[in-house]
Amino acid sequence: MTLDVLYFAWLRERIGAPRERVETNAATVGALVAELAARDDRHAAALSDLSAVRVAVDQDLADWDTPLAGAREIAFFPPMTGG
Amino acid sequence: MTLDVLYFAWLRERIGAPRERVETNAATVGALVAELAARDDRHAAALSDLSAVRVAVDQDLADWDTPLAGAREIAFFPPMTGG
Amino acid sequence: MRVLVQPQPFDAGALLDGFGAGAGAVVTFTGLVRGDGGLVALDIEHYPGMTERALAAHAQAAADRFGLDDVLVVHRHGHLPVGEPIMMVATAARHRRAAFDAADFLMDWLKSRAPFWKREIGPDGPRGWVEAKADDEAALDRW
Amino acid sequence: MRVLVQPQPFDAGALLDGFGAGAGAVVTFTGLVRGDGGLVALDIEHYPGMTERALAAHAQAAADRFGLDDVLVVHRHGHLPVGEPIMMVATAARHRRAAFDAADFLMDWLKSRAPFWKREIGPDGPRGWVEAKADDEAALDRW
Repeated sequence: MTLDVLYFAWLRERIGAPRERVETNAATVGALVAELAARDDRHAAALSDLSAVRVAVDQDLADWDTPLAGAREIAFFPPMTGG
Repeated sequence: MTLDVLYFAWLRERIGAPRERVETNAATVGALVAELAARDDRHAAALSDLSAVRVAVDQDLADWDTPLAGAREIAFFPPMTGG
Repeated sequence: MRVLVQPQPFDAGALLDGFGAGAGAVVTFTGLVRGDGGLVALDIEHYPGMTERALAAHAQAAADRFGLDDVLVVHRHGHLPVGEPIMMVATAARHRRAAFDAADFLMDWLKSRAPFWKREIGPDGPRGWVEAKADDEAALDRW
Repeated sequence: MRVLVQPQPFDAGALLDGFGAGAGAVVTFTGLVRGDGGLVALDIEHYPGMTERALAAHAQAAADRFGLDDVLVVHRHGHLPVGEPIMMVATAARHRRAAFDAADFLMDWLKSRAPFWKREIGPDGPRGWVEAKADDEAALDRW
């Protein structure tokens, strides 16, 4: 499947782009992270400490175990600091 | 001593006046209340249920035991309903 | 710190213009006349002199206790038709917890310690004095 | 219910004009950029699309949970100089407890669940991303 993968804040800076198209067969968010981290040093650095990374699947907050079946847009970002 | 005694809300209505001058030797608020209640039916009715009456001595909330020495202005009123 | 006791409506926007400059958090509470059960208006009596003193003392107490950068209290008296604002408190602090708690504290105090008395006015005239609520008295024990 | 996500300043007075008509209690919280340690501005990044959805969902959750008559959330993004308002929530309810609690709840949620990220800007340019506070995360457990 084809996913839009978005990055925000320092994840965007480390990856070097706000979004990318990804072709994957990953079944879960966690499997997708493993694939992305294996791509290159930038991805590996951005995704090295997952305790500092949050994820949304189709704009809903999700977990590493969240399945990707039917998903279109995955976003990775640091803990939020709104308000 | 001479005191200005003020009444608010339904105490004012039952007494029939917003204030009166009172000559008294009462030592405490409680003693003053007893003198006032003995004056006439209006005062007696207004001051019959002291659980529903609050008092201020010189514009500070006070108790029945509060001494009157040096006081100028005593106010009686129902529990407050501000805000 | 600013305390206003007045019969006329207040302009919240004007009062809050520049309020809490330098603070990170501003909380306001506004109380309005609710038209429950055909209520037409509230007549609010107060104790001139004591009201201003008591409001100022408690605004200062809240500022000290919660480390406020600024505090504002405005309370109306007289004839207030349904829908009109009765009063407003505003608190400014570095962080949200202090601003929230100070406004909450001030309101609990105002409800049962500020010398105001409300009378309900219906379509046929005065109905009676609003009775103090046990809940309001109990709320004060939280602080 | 009204949710606004925008870069430009908001006019709190205009947004609150008529807000909570019929309610007895209105609480507002406004967050402002504090100039701590020579801070010049905050740059606020957000997640367009998700932000609006998440704010609307949580405003509705607060309205349901606290029985609100009305709720408003406005949050800015982009370059916000020191002293400027970042965001505001407003809650309207019959009684003060619900209005206070709903505003408090919405703020705890916004601080750690709304998709915004703040970067500090000093006199020499960007300093770094603001880190999430453990306190803010813990505050959510109250609800």
